[in-house]
Formats: sequence, structure tokens, C-alpha cells
Amino acid sequence: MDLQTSDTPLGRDDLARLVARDIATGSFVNLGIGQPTLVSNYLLPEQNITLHTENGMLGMGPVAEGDAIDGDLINAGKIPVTELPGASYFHHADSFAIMRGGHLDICVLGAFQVSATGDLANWHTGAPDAIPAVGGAMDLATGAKDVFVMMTLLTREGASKIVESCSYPLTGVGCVTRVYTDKAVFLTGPDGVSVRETLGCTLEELQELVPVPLKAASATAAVGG
Amino acid sequence: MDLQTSDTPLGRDDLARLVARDIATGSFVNLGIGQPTLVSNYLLPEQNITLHTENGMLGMGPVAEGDAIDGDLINAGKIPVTELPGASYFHHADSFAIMRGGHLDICVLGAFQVSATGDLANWHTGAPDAIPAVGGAMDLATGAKDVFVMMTLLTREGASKIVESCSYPLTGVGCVTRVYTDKAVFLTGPDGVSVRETLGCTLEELQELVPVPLKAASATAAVGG
Amino acid sequence: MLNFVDTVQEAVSGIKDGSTVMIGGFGNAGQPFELIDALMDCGARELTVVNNNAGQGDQGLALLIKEGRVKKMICSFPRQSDSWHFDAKYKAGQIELELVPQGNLAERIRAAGAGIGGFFTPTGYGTMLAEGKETRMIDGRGQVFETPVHADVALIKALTADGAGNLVYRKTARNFGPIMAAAARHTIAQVSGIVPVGGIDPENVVTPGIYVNSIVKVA
Amino acid sequence: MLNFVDTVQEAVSGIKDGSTVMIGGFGNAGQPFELIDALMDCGARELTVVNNNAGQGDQGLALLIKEGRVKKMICSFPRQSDSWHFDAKYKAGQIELELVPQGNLAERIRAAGAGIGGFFTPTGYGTMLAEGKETRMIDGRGQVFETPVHADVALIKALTADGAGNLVYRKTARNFGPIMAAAARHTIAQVSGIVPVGGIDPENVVTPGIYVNSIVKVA
Repeated sequence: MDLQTSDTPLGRDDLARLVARDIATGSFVNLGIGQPTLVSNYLLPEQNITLHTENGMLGMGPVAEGDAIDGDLINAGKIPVTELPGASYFHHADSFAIMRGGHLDICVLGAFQVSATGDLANWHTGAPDAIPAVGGAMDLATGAKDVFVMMTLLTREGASKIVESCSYPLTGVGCVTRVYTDKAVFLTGPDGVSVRETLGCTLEELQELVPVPLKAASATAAVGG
Repeated sequence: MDLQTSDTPLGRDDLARLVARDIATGSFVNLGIGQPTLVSNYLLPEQNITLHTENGMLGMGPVAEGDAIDGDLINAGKIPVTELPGASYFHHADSFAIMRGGHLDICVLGAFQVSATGDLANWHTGAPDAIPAVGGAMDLATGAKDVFVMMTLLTREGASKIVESCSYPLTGVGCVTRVYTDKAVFLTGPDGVSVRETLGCTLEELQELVPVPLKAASATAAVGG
Repeated sequence: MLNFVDTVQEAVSGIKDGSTVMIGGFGNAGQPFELIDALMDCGARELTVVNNNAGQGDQGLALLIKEGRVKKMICSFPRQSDSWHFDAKYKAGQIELELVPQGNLAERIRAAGAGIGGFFTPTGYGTMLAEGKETRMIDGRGQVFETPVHADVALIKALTADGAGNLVYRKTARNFGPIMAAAARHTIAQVSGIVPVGGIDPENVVTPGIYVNSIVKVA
Repeated sequence: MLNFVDTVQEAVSGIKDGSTVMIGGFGNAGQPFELIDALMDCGARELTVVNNNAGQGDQGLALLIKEGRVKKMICSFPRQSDSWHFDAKYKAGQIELELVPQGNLAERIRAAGAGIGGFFTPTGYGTMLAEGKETRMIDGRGQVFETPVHADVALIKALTADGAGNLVYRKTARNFGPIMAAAARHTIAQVSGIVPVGGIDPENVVTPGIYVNSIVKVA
């Protein structure tokens, strides 16, 4: 079995394309602020994906430009967006009920760290003078059926963001199911980390970088989607 | 202070008129099934009362007749009703949130028994072979700002329905604030029962019938509305 | 995944023995009669049914009960003048009853859809319907702990669906539809009409399509 | 009782020192800027403010905070690129912060309006935002007990009111409006237009008039 699917590490856009490809047709998806937003650029019309924005909408369209900008129509990042046919609006409690009730198929989030068992840290650096702000991060982390993380594997200082146990304050416990990084796609869960594919490196090279034991994902788990 | 406001006991319609007179202008009101429904016949347009029906509507109008009958527009008693201008529809959880959240000014209910401290029994005879059915009775009893009861003072057997402690299964604890009967209007609460007005009897005659100590209501409490 | 199916029989064909089935409606308003009839025909047994009532007359849910297909009812008002089939089964000890105050029933269904693990409510405190339940005083008021009511399937009736599965209802027929759609793992809606995607104003959608799995038009 | 008032100043004139005030809006969408300005002018102090954020730039809520009128913020996302007035007060220890996950905030506001005494939710379990809170395992999942957030006053923005106080909103500006209207003892709505009683289709009402006390049209 050949784990490697790319000869080179993936840039942000290529990684977004990879995530988009893995989203099943007809899914309801929430894309977090930042890097995950790029995924929307690579969703194909035939995938028939419905985007949720937690400030109160299903059927969100692309970012609004020019005359289409409407201050009453924004996404969770407070960016003006557009409305697709079949959209619906609802209030904040109903909108978070969609997330919290487990109705979203996939939520894609950025992260500071993900632990071997899928704990997520993405809201707070823990710095003593930092003003904490959480927004919907904890709801997204605990609510969706699958939580995908998109991040670089290493910090600027070269430390792995996949860790044995998160040193940053947690967003959610055991919630992440898959981690898309520039160097590999990881599956996380109660049994630890497995690698679905490496991107421009071998599993052995990857293991050098990551301080938790890695194994190749089983063939069934390795199937995209 | 003259407690008596009527020379004779009141019939059901006169009692309904008395209740209707006591509802403050602009109130939101739920009228229970049975005798309380009669109150709607005596509400005046200038009172601007909005009726709630717990199956999902504010702004309920009179019972529908003839061509106005619409199977999709019924009240809590499953009787076809009409819609007044300014009405709104909502689902069951939103409708019960209106009650349970304390937003209704007054709810008028029938009762088997009311205790001196305002406990209500109106849903179950307690007979061992009875099939229990509660509907919205407990929500109405605990949710409205004021719970008015309408009932005859005495059972067919001549027993007082105002009691020291309910022998029937309770609907709610300490929830009733006022009891309209054919023979008197009572105020109930943590301090026991006081009589706002007698109807065709004296306080002394009333006390003969009721097995809990009665006192005349203070002048402020005695003011209608 | 949303499917538009041609017949009520096809819509309910996946309902298995032992399922918990929510059925919308209050009285006749909003009752999905055709879906209930199809459930009767499909043969599923040992059902737990969540409905405000426990069947009336000789139709719909009452027939399911009569035929012994319902193991348990979760409802607020089983006893009616014409609930003879339920009454008979109940008195014969052949059906289980979980009696729930109507507002608690609605809120428990809503909690299931919204991912709430349980909640405290004053409704029912101090009554026999709170016996055996956890209680506590909150802000000086006695309250009862109530848990979510989930379901495998919801059968509901709406007025119109669009191509994205969004639903609108009609008048008081809305009742349990929106909360049951959210609480069930699989929601089947019978509708009077289907319009193209975008045919319902996004401001007026009552049940977003995310809560709907199968739609069947009933003439 | 519903009142239609002529000015935002009149609308907020009853807000007292020490009040808990909910303010609708997410970002600029649905923010009742004119009502917030009027609250600024009316002079009330020692306020507890419930809003998703803690003010941005040099306007609205940010100014209330700058002027020391806000004792405590209950919000989910205080820190933004332009939240300098909150940042300064917070670092100086001059404002209290109750940080709540956004969905818990919405659900707690909804609970207040719906008469729920408290609820369990998985959101926040195992994180520092659950520290000191009651937790329990429900169906194998860790859950945190959260309590309702009530308010004395809600300031919200809607699109249109009818003469009965029913409200409709516009697009994502709906956000916190409906749940705050239900959670506050006194709800003040600024609207862009007022239509006669019956001018909003009863099927499309988002906030029923029972939740609205004062309405003011803002040009």
C-alpha cells in the first residue's frame, strides 16, 4: 500500500482542494474562519454542498463583491457574503442548535494543536495577558458529526502541532476526526493517530517530526470521503 | 367595607363576565378548555386582549362557523377557530415557551380542587382505573403570571372545592392566585385564602361552606384587575 | 441526503421493528394520515410512538395501536372520547405509557434536536408526573430534570417543500412538525406541494432542509 | 403593554443604573446603533451588558465601555482588532468579563425566555470555560450545566413591526433579536418600518408581539 499521494508538501490552496474533494455529495458543512474558508473555493457545483454560517444561515454563497455587498448578510467572520437559492435564515439559538444537535456533517477548523486522541486547541494561546475570546469554536468542535482540522503540521519554530497532549487550553475533548496538514492527512480518535496519506514525505520521515506513534490507516479508513 | 357585590350566586355566564371584566387592557391570556372558554364571549374590543392557544397561535379569534371552518386552524380543545389581524403562528416548543417563560399575563383554568395556598388539582381524579391524561395543564398552571381558576364552589355532593390540602393529584404547587366561584371570588397564596367579594352570601355564610379560614381581602387586593 | 419519493409506501419502507417513531399533528391538524397508513401497511412492529395523543377513532395511529404494533406511547393526552383502542390496550396491560406534560414533551423533543443533554423545568414539580425524577430548587422554585426524546424516524405533514427540502406549514398545523423534524435521525415529510429550489423565501422557511430526509407529495 | 414611541431617547428612558441590558447584533448586522447611542445619552451606569462582542471601534457599545458605564460584559468574543476600549478596561481590571461559548450564550438566552431553569450541554466540557461548573456524563458524553441569562432590558433591531408588535428581521441581522426579545423583561425594538395590525402575514412573524414592549422607528 502506497501512502504517499503527493511528491511535495501541499500549499494552502492545494490542501483546501484536497479537503473539498473529500466532502461527500450533499453534505451540510461549516467552514471555520481563516484557512478553512479556502475550501469553499474548491467545492464543485455537482457536490451540492450546503454551507452553514453560525450567525444564522444555511445556503451561504460566495463572498459578496461590489453592489452585492449587503450589511445585513454576513458570515461568521463578519465578511459580506451572498445567498444561494434554497437558503434559509434563523436566529442564533436555532442556528447553534443545528451545530450542537449534530446535524452538520462536517465542520472544518483551524488549530493550534490536536492531540493523538483528537483533543482540539484552537481558541486561546493561554498567555497570561491574552484577552480570551471563544466565539463559536467550542460549539463547532463538539457539534459536527466530523470535525476536520486544517493546519500546517509544524509551528514556525518547527514544533509539531500534533501532540501527545495539548499544552494550549482545550476547545473540545476527543472531537477531531481528521487533520489535514501540508505534510500528511491524519485520522485521530480514541485509538490514536493513523496516517491516511503523506504529502511529499515518507511515513518514516513524518514520524521523525511528530512526537506520537503513527501508523498507516487501514485500507478502509484510507478511502477519501 | 362591603364584600358583597352580588345579591345572588353567579351562573356560569355571569361569572365569565366577571372574570372578563377583571382582565387588564392589553393582556395576553390563555383560556383553558371548558368553563374558562366562556370568558372570551365577554371580552370587550376596547380591552385589546390577545388570546393564546397552546397548540401554536397568538391572536386567536372566535369559534369558526360555516365556511370559516378550517381544519388547519383549531384551538387547544381541537375546535375550529378563527384568526384575528395581528395573529402569529409558531411551533409547539415556541408556543409552550410563551407559557413556560412567564409571558402570559393570565391563564384561566377549571379545577377539581384548589388548596388554601394555591395548589391546583385539575387533571386527574386519582381513580385507580382512570387513564391519566395531562395535556398542557401543568404548563399552564406553572407558567402564567397569574393563574385564575373558575369553578363552582361546591361539588355535586356539597363538598368545598377550596380545601386545606388537595386530595386529588396535583397539577401545580402554589400556582393559583385567584379563584372565581359562583359564591365568591377568593385570593390564594402563601398566606392562605382571602375573599375579595361574596356573591349572594355573607362572609360568615361562606365560611360555613369552606373548611379553611377565610378573611376579607385588604382593600388594595380587593380592587379588580 | 434528501430524497423525493413518489409514494408514501416507499417513504416509510426503511422503518424497522423496534423503532422510535415521532408522529406530528395535534388533533387532525398536521397529522400525516397517509404516512401513518403506510406505516401500518409496512408491517413494522414493537414501535415506540411519540405523539401528543394516542390515536382517535378507527384510523391512523389508533389502528396501529389496535393491531398491537405499538409497544409504548410517549404522549401528553392519551385519553379522549374516542381513544377506545388505546384505552383497551392500556387496561389490558398491553401497551406501555410514558405520560409527559405537553410542554415538557415539546421541550424534550426540542432538546433532542438541539443537542441538549437534559434540562430543569418547573412544570410537573410536586406532582405525580415528577415522581422518581431528579429535582432541585433553582431561584427559589422547585424544578424537575427532564431528558431529551430522540427518535429514529419522524413522520410529519407540511404545506410546501422546495427542492432543497425547506418546509413551510399552514396555521396551527405547524405544531410538532418543526421540532420533530430536528429530533429524528430520519425525517419524512408529506406535503401538499413541491416548488423548485428557491421557491420559498429564505426569510419564511420554518424547517430548513437540513432536517428533512424524504419528501412525498400527497394529493 | 406595547408602546410606540417617537424617539430612541424616550424608548430607553426607563433604563436604570445597575440594569442588565441585552444588545442584539452580530458584528454590525442587527446592531441597534441608535438605541445604544440613546442608552449612552440617558446616563445609566453600572450596567451588565449581554452582547456577542464587547464593542468595536469608537462607537456604540465601545463608547459605553470607554465611559465606564459597563460594570460587566457577558459575551463570547470580546477581543477583536478594534476592541481597544474593552481591552484597556479589562487590562486595567475595570470591567468584569463572563466569557461564554457562543452557542451556550444563545441557548442560555433562549432558556431564560422559555422558562428553563438550566440545561446540560457538551459544549465547553473539559475546557477552562467549564471550570467550577457542575458536570455530568450523559449517554457517555461529558456535559456542563449552564444557567439561563435573563435581562431587565433588551435593545434589538428588526426590519418591520406591525401594530400588534410582531416583528420580522432581515437576513443574518436576525441573529440574537428573537431570543433576546423573549429573555428580557422589557424589550425595545428599533425598526425601519411600521405597518398596520395585520400587515405581516401570521405565518411569517418571527417575534410575536407578546415579546415586545416599545417600538421606535429609526429613519
